[in-house]
Amino acid sequence: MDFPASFALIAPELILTASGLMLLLVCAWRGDKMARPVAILAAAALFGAGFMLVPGLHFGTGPDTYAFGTLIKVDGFALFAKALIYLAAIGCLMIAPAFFNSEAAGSEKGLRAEYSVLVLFAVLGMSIMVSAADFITLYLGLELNSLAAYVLASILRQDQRSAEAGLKYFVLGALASGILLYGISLLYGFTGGTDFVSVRAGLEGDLSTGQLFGLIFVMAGLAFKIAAVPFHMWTPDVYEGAPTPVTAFFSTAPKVAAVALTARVVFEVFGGQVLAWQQIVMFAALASIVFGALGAIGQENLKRLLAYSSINNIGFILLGLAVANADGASAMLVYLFIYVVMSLGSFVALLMLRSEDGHLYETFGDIRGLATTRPVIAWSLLVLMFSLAGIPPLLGFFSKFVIFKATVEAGLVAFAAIAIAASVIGAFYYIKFVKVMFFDDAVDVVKGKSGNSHWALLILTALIVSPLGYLMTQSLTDLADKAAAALFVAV
Amino acid sequence: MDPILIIVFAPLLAAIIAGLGNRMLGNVVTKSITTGALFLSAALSWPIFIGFLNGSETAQVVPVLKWVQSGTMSFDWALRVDALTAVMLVVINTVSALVHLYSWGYMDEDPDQPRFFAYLSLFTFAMLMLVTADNLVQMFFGWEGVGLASYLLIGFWFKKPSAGAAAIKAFVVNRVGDLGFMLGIFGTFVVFQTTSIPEILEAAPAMSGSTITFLGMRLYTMDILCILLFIGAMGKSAQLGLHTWLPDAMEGPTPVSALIHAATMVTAGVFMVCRLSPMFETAPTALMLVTIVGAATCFFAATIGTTQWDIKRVIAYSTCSQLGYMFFAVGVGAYGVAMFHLFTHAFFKALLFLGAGSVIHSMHHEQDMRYYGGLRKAIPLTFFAMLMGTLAITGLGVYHLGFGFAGFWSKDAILEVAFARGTGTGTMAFWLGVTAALLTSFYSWRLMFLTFWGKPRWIESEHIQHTVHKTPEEAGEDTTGGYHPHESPVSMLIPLGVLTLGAVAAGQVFAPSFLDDAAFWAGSIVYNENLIHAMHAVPYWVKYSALIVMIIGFAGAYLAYMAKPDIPAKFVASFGWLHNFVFRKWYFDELYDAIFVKPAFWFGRQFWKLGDIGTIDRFGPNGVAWAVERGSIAAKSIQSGYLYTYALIMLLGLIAAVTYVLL
Amino acid sequence: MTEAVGIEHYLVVGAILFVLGVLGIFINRKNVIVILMSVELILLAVNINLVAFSAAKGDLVGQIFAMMVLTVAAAEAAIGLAILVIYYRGRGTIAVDDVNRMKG
Amino acid sequence: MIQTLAFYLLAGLVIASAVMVILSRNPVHSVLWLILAFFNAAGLMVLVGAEFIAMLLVIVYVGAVAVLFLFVVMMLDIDFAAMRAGFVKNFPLGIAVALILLAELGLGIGAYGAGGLELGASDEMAPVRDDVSNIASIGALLYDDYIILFEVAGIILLVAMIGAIVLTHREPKPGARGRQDIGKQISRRPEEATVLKNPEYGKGVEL
Amino acid sequence: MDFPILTTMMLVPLAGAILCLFVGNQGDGAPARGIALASTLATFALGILLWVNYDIGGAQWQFQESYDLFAGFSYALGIDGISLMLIMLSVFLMPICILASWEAITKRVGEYMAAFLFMEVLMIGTFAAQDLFLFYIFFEAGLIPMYLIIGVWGGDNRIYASYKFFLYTLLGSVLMLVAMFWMTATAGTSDIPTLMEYPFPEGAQMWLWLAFFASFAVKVPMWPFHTWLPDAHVQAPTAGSVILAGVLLKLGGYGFIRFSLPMFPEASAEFAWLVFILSMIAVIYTSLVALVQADMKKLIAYSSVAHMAIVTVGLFAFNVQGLEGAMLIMLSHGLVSGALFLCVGVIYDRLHTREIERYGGLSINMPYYAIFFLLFTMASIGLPGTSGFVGEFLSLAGIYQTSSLVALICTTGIILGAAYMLYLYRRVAFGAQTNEDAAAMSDIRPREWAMMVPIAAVVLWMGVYPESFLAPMREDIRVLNAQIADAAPASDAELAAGTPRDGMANAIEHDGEGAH
Repeated sequence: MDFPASFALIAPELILTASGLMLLLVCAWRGDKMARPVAILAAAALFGAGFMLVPGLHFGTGPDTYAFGTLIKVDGFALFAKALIYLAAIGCLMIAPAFFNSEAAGSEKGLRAEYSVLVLFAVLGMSIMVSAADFITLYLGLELNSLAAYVLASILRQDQRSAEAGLKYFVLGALASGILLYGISLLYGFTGGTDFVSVRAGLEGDLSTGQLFGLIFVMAGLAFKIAAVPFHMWTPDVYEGAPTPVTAFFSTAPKVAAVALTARVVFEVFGGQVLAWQQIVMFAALASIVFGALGAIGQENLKRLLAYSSINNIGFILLGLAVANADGASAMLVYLFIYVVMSLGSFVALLMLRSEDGHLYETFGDIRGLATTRPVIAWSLLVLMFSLAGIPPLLGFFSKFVIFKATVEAGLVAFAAIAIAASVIGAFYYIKFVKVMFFDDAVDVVKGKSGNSHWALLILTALIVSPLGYLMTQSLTDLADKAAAALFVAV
Repeated sequence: MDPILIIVFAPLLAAIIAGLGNRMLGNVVTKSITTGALFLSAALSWPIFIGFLNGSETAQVVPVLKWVQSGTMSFDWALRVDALTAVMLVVINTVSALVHLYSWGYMDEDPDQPRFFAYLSLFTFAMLMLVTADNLVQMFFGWEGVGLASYLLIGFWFKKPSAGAAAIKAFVVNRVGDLGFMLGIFGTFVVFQTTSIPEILEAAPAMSGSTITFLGMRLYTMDILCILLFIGAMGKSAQLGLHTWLPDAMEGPTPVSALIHAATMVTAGVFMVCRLSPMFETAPTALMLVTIVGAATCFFAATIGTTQWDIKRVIAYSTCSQLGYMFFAVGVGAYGVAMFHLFTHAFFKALLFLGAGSVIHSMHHEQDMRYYGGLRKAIPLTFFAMLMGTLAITGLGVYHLGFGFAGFWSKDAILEVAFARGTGTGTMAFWLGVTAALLTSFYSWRLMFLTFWGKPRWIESEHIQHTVHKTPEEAGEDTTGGYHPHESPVSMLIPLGVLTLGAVAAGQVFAPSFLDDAAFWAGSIVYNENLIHAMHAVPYWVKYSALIVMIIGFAGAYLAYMAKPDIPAKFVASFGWLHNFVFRKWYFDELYDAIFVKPAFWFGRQFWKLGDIGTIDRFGPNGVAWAVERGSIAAKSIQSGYLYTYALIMLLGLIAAVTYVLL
Repeated sequence: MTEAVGIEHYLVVGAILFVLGVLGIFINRKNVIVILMSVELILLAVNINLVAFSAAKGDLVGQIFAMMVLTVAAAEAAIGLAILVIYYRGRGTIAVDDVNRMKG
Repeated sequence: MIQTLAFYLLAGLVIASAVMVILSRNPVHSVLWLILAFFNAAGLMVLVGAEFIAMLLVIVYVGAVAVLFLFVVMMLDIDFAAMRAGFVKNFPLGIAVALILLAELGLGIGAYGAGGLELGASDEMAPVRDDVSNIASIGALLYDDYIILFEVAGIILLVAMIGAIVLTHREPKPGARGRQDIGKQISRRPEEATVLKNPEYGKGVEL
Repeated sequence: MDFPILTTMMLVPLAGAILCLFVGNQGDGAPARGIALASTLATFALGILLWVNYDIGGAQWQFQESYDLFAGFSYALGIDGISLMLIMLSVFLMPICILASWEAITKRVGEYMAAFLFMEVLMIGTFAAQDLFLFYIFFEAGLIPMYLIIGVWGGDNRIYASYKFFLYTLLGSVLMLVAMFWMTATAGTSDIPTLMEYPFPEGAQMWLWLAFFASFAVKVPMWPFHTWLPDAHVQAPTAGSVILAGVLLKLGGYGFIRFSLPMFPEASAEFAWLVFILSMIAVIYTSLVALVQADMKKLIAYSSVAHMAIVTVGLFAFNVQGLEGAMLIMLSHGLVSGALFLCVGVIYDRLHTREIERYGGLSINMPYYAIFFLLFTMASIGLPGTSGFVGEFLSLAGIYQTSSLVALICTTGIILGAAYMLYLYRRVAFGAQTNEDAAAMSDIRPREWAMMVPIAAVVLWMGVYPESFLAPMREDIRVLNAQIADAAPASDAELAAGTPRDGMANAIEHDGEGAH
């Protein structure tokens, strides 16, 4: 085994680990006083790690993408996903301090220094997830991410909703892990080993029931991570209960990781058995679209609404999965990127809905008439919401565009038609956002000031999803195509 | 510049100036401009007419502007002048010019005179466009244009609710006819691939005997086309079934009634059929229908005329009836005869209307004949004019003397030609025509007697009471209530005079040309020489039948309204149902109200409330919204917040997937 | 591995444990701690599977995997209990029925 | 034969204790049943020749995890009497679902008893060698091929540690006794700690 | 033209819109109004330049621009005569809309003007797009500004109306998107001119046609997908109604003529009867509904449905007259219904009610208003000489060639149209002045003259000399007609020659009896 080469391939993870450990020492030494510098340094570490990805993304990966035998695979797909994860994580780190240092954090005001470290380790876990080439790696990455996430969800210890969110997340997450593991154990038993190549080889030909079970259990476990129906039940509660920056984090980086991981497993491992899972994925996709939309309608709490919205969006991503070809995978990545931007922007906007004394507003009632009192936030939210609804000319349309294009080109026309019709239900609550902000009389409670980082992120995300974003579709699609191609090289 | 351009566009120009200038230019200026333009047009029209009379003019087409070219369908603005048009030109322009002049006096007190004169001129323009049309679409333009002007003029006194209603009725009922006209044009285009009238007429004979599908039925092409076009004519010319608007149109100022609803617009249908006579000649069924409708209208309208009290309505029904004559003349193939009656009718009917207007003017806008009486001394000139008009319409004349009023020449010719036609429908038309002539004589003299003879009864009239500030009780024996009608101003009397001349002499002077001179028509209408010969050859009893019934009618009217004034009341008492039936205009309005108007509103409301709101919205958008909302509630109730529910659902999902792949 | 006791027997034990663990999660309304224990049961089931397969196939990877699962299980238990503790501190109860402040 | 007997005994016990884990009303009992289940499971693993994992199971689970559970159960000081008994309302559905799952799993692992189970062929990456002990071969694998995952596992434990501390560690409240500063304690001099007073007789000391 | 005029025409209002957004409500909105008017007028001027430079009878597609900016589709613009006319309609109505909002809109003027200018960008884009997806983007994006216009500046029930408008039209168009994907996947390009000539297999055409129909039928709107329209019209501010009726409804017709007909001719022929039946129902049904409305805007909205039904029958008549007639009705209806909404707006601004009963006798105190109102009423009825006639006539003449039954039913529209419009006019302008406040209203002001006169002029121009509008489209329609001619459904007006019946109908034997 060529250790130096392997280490070179996992340089970003090494950076993350090293900086995580060092920052942990800082926390241990200086405590919460250093919270803000730690956050900044963590963001810097993420940036550094991200920087390591640039050559690979730009020039393409080398011929040998495996590290440590067949445990880890750093291919174009992994690079793309990692880049997205890091970017999202940086965004989430940027918005955290203001939240935790304000009254919004309740009686536990003040950013915990360990917060950033946990984020770093969570990102490390995701990093490992997306480059896993072996089920053991996959499992460990997943758990590293999950454990950090459980803690992050309940980090506001005295906030009962936060603790409940953590508890639910934990219990259901553990159950899902159990299901996933059980499936992996079956796959291990009924195929060659735990690495993806062997498993795929073992799955050739007619599937035995044992293999089929393994496949289904693994996919069920993954479905939990990406919050696809019917494994989505945790999402609304956790999103609502977790502190908003954490929710923002959940809806972006781990989502990317989970989707990327799912795509990798499904395409790389189960890619030879498309017929076995395609219809299940299609069903899950439609169910996610419909349930996400139905659940979101009538929500008063904006965070909860966005949680349902994420379920809805996962449905569209799953469409790309169901397509089961490189186009579909590429579409998923493009969708992910745009979704992350929209989601991040929406949560940033939510974080800016603060009262004069720093309390955070998170219901529809509070943003009535925002367009007259805080026009910039309102217009940004308008752009983001219409984009989430997939209305052109906003970038959200492009994400749906690529997904449906891939779906239809693969011949799944009826499926695409049903899905796209169901997507209209989703538009209902997005336009409710706009309705509340623009049509209703102002309540004028949102008066608090927001920091530059919030403004910067909000404007940036709004600009990206605005029609201007179409100018980057060329390069984005190219990148996604390259990344997606990596998944199908082995075949 | 070709004179026809001036003839047609001078009124338009005048209308625009008067309409837009309106109060800025003032009454006198606008009136002068419009009236001047019309007299100019009239002055230019007569030479053309005379030119055709003496054969020095030939048919010509003056192109104006490209209009529409769409694929093979193409039609332009162009003015066609031939003998038929020339007849119409003089009728329209003369009557219109006179009516303009008349209106100076009649409308003198109206605050909105520029608008009135603009409308009148606009009407004249549209009518001229109609008669000079070289293609069916331009004819339709004029057709609709006169409809618009008619609408505007009927609704001129728009503050009166009845005027507004009458205006709409006129327009909408005409539109029913237009539906047929439009379909006729479409059909003609399908068959002939052109809308140009000369081309159609040239190609029409070849299409005789061909069949075409219409509404799934296979019919003779020319029959169906002609029937469709004739429906248009029925609407405009107020024929039975589509006549209901005409009496209501009397809501307009009287000059309007004279111009539009007597002399010109309502005759457009006759003109159209004559213009298309070569087409109709190839469609026997259609012509039969024309005859029947014409004869029926002729009789039907005359019956109603005998019972009405409103002086204008009597004349309106009379118009309707006279139009029936023209149509059955057309129906039996005597187009020239129909045109002749159109020509003479224009003079005497305009005269009657203007005379009636003069009466009304002098009676302070009281129109109910029950409140007239003994007016011949108060307004002798009007009386004389009306008398001449009545003599003309009743057709006084003696065949062997070779003399008669205008109506004698034309109406008798129609009766004769219908008889001479020899077909069943022709004979039926003859007998109905004779009966109608009797009724015509009766109601015309009834009008005269009620208005000009007897004792003044006008104190009963509210209009007069308003003027003299007395109630009938206060007035006591003096049934005039102290009100003394005055003769109308000169501006009104001149037109009366001119028209009187026409009513007396038009028949005598022009009968040879219109009836017997094929060269005069020069092919602009079908001239059936054999038929004319047969017409002149009918038995004498036929030739005298009209005179005889005229005298009977006169005698009847004299008996009932002069000699024994209690007869009408007795008649009403013993034949109440008959009187009611006739007085209520054969219940046409009630019938239409019940089967068209009320159901339209009822269906409208049902479609709206039950259809749009109750069904489409309820099960469409709102239904979907409701379903989504229910779904949303269900989805949220599953999201119970309990861990075990969540775990259970996850497990159910897992099992479902497993079961699915196992099966 | 004896002839009498085949791999199937172990798998069945694993399956039963797995189902019991799952069952423990959703039929329990007493106490969240029991749910955590059920999770441990599920992981135990997985471990039995892995070890049994490992033995049957003569492949040590399964045992390595089982070891990793064990490690993670321990970590999970720690985190789970920590969350439980703060939850209890906040609410004074750990009855499963009470964990439903957020729903709908 | 012994092995068969041992298997059925251990298997029976592990299942029985697992049932008791989820059914017993007292969580302390549940923990104890859980421990028993682990012991038996360890026994099962010994039976198939995975001694190291078996030992690990006992050490990690019984020694650490179960004790942790017990610790928490005791610490939370739950009023067990007030503990609601019984099961959730859709218990029958749950049981039915579980039974179906079990049946399907039984089916899934390949017609139990028919002997038709076909395991995947090992990819020969880590074959069991007869000449090396279980622990030695695992050690070799773990520190060679799987070293990176071993490290990751370490980080997972670290995160668990951080997490547990972050969540449960409470800063002392202001006013509570502060931390010990040993350096400060040692370097303290008598002058700083004592005050010499010379009280007047009968009046007491005024501090 | 050596500069990209179409892009410029979109950039000018776009720049104006962004400026307006930034200017906001400063100075009570005066700067925003000024900017909006200036940019719409500039765009109109560019439009005239476009028309003047359009080479009638030249290349089918002119002013083409194409840049490879996006992934999956390209930024390709270009127009033919049909597009040109509709673009002209849009840019012509736009300054008028701004004027109509001049005083009526007082709150959030900047945003309002921005929304309108965005709308203009999107409308031009829709008509000029040469890429299927670019078209879709522009087509669909119009929902956003319109949703805001109805929702923010609309009437009392604006929320319901805006939701209905948004979701209804969205649902309609998403299915079309799926069809578009299929088409591009099959044909390998999203270039509209190429697709217009691509022979799609007949079986697939049916589905594609239906998917496109779902979108356009809602947009047109055809019965029974019309119920969003009355709500949206009634609740929208005046200018919103003008744009909605004037241009947005035309998108549906444009869609049929640009996509459904040339791309799926066989399916179009197959489904022509569906269109006919729905249109026939629409003509009768919505006309009767219009008759009983008490709200002016609702009445005009329903009349729009009836008029657009004539457009759809014309389009599916499969002949030149039908197509050209449909196009002319669209142009005319754009002007006339827009003008009618302006007329409603004029009195709404004064009395703040659309209740017909609240008016009456306006001819007395507002004579010039009454003249304009009358003109537009008559144009709406289709009086010859106004724009309404030519289109209606051609369209009905077209459909008669395919089916006399459809022609008969649809032509009843001229009766019913006259009935409800004149009934409206009578209740508003005729009669006595029963309401004092209505009687006290002043006649139209210079700003309102400026809105009315141009429309009136064009209405008459189009009625008297429609050649100006027909000429640019003629060649395109000819090509289109040639393309679909093969698929045309059988005409029911089959002419069968027969032996002529004996001579003239009134031939009479001259027997000389009784001659004198």
